[in-house]
Amino acid sequence: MTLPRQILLLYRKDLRVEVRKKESLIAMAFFGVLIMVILNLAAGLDRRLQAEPAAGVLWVAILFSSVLGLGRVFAREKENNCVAALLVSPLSPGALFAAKALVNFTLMSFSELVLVPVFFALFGAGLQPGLPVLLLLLALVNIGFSAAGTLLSALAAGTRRNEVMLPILLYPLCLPLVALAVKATGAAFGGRPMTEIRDLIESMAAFGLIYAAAGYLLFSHAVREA
Amino acid sequence: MPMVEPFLRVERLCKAYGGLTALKDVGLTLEAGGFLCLFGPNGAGKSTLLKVLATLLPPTAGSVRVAGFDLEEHPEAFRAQLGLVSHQSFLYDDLSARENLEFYAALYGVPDPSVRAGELLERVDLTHRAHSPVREFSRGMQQRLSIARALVNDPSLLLLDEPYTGLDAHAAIRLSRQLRLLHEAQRTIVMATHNLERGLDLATSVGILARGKLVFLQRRDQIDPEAFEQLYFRHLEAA
Amino acid sequence: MLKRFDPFAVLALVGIPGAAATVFFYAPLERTMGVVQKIFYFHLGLAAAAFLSFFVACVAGVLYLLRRQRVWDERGTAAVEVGVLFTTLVLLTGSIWGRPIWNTWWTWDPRLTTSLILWFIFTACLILRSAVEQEEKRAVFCAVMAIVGFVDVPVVFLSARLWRSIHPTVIRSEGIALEPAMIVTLAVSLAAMLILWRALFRLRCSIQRQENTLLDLQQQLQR
Amino acid sequence: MERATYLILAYMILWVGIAGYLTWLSGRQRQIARRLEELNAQIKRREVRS
Repeated sequence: MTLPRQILLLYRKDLRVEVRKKESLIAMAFFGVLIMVILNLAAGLDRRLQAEPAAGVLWVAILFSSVLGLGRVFAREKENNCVAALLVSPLSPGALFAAKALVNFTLMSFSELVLVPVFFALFGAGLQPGLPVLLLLLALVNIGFSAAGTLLSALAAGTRRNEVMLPILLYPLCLPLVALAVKATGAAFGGRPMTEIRDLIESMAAFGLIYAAAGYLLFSHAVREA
Repeated sequence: MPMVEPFLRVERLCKAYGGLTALKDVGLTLEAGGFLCLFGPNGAGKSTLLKVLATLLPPTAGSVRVAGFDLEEHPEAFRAQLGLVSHQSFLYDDLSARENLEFYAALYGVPDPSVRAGELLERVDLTHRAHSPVREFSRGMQQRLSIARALVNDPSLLLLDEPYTGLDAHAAIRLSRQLRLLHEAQRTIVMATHNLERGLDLATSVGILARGKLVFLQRRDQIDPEAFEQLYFRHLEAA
Repeated sequence: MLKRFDPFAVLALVGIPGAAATVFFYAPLERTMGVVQKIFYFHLGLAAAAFLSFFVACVAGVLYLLRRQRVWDERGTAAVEVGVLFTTLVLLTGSIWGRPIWNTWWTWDPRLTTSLILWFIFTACLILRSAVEQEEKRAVFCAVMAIVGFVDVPVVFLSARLWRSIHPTVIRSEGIALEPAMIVTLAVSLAAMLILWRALFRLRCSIQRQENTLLDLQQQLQR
Repeated sequence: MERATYLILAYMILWVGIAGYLTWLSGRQRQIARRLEELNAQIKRREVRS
């Protein structure tokens, strides 16, 4: 079977489980909204946030909530040790990585469908939505975060404390991505044109590319031991 | 005896974890259609041997060939021959029995996954529960489905790692019947188990592993089942 | 403790006091920063050794995954651990240097940011190490983490730069003009720190190796 | 604070850090020696028995 078909098969299987259970998506969206409400209270009830701190709030909510979904997506393969059956099959581990990363990407995108509108409702006063730029930035962060997250969730799933380990491993790696995203989104909310943040966008794309490549190459080592 | 390549040939197989040797110089052969039963206490290396045979663990030294394909030279062709059953079901709890089988059949590139899934469900007598999620199945039903799953690619070599674990008496009898049918259909089978009685009942060859070494290997028809228990413990103590 | 003395340990015992003497008695006093500038020599040496350490950890990780030899795991562990120690010291000394000079304990200078993020990544690697029991699995996981951690470095540095270029600040760490005597001192302390790193690294490797052998013996006896 | 204080503080942290690490390592080394002795005793006991 060709690589794209393998990826598609795994992707459809995971989405089917997700559509049936909806556990990850509901948890992600709920927790994300909760974080934003908490931050809204913490910022002071009638204070209006500047563009950049507001962008920070958005990314904190998205990244802290999506780590819940990332952990589940790989842990599901471990439940009845299905990952062993996948490794015995003709499937290439690279396809497994790509499929899981795509699932994570999809989950993040869907939870953002809830989180972004809620964000604008809570913090939107005085911000330019800058929708095309915002969509591009969301896509780039989703790519980078799901690529790095997929690789590390395989590591975390092999440890005794899966839920604790994943954020500990993942957030330090993603710090530069977060910093860039906050900067770029802040600029977009401030109504500045896309040309001004081209450098930032390029670096974010580089991050995604680097971790997609590293994940594709290293994933087989990680799953074999997990 | 003419010198034909036996179906399964394991030569001087070693597996070390760090400084701990889990398998030491294991060598065995099994003709096509044979049923090898491996006995041994926990930690003797049964599971490790099956994992190496299943390509889940790379051997430290030695070679394994199935139907002429070497495990390290042609892993793809080697894997295509394999079916694996363990006490873990390898099934997705949230998918139905049919969906599980269709997924694995498609993974192996079976031309018509849904037809294949239907056949297999029929064979393990689960057609009536085809659309229930696996989560709702009893342990025995899961094990039957798990065998059906291992058969999606029509493997010539079936590896069974402690398949009796967690089954009640009724389910265990059913499993034995199922395995006998598979054996009669000329599949080569390697099974690791604690259950001396059931193992002897099915096997054509019997091996005993102790401390990573294959200390005993004989054809079943040369063994007196009455005396086997004694023989088993004698070999363990000697090791 | 050590039967055979590691030549690097002996060199370090001579080299470190020597470098300290050079820093305090040979190097001239910097005009604007004064005596505090003397932190800089060892600070830079530590930073270079820490960075080298993470590089070694990454290379050891790659070699472990390719060859699966225990020795590469031992080296990887030692490199990560010594690297984290050195980065901790870099961050602390840097912060103490920054306080009187820049009037702040912390600033998001690209180099500081990079060190801080590397510290986080490799400390996470140490935590990962403590969370896995089986030796082979632990080795593979740490190798993967060390590789992805080091691969992050260019992006970290780039992002730290871009972060700053939008928010320009007056502080510049590269504006120090060095007199020849200062360069000599710098070279001496850099060499001393690298020797110290090598000695610590070898010591840590040998302890790891002994622990592994000991575990093997124990397991063989229990069988 | 006097500038020299910062200098002294920095160097103290530096040497205390490295000394602390060395102490910790020597602790591990001692533990290895202790476990090695235990193993030796264990082996001797086995030899006596057999």
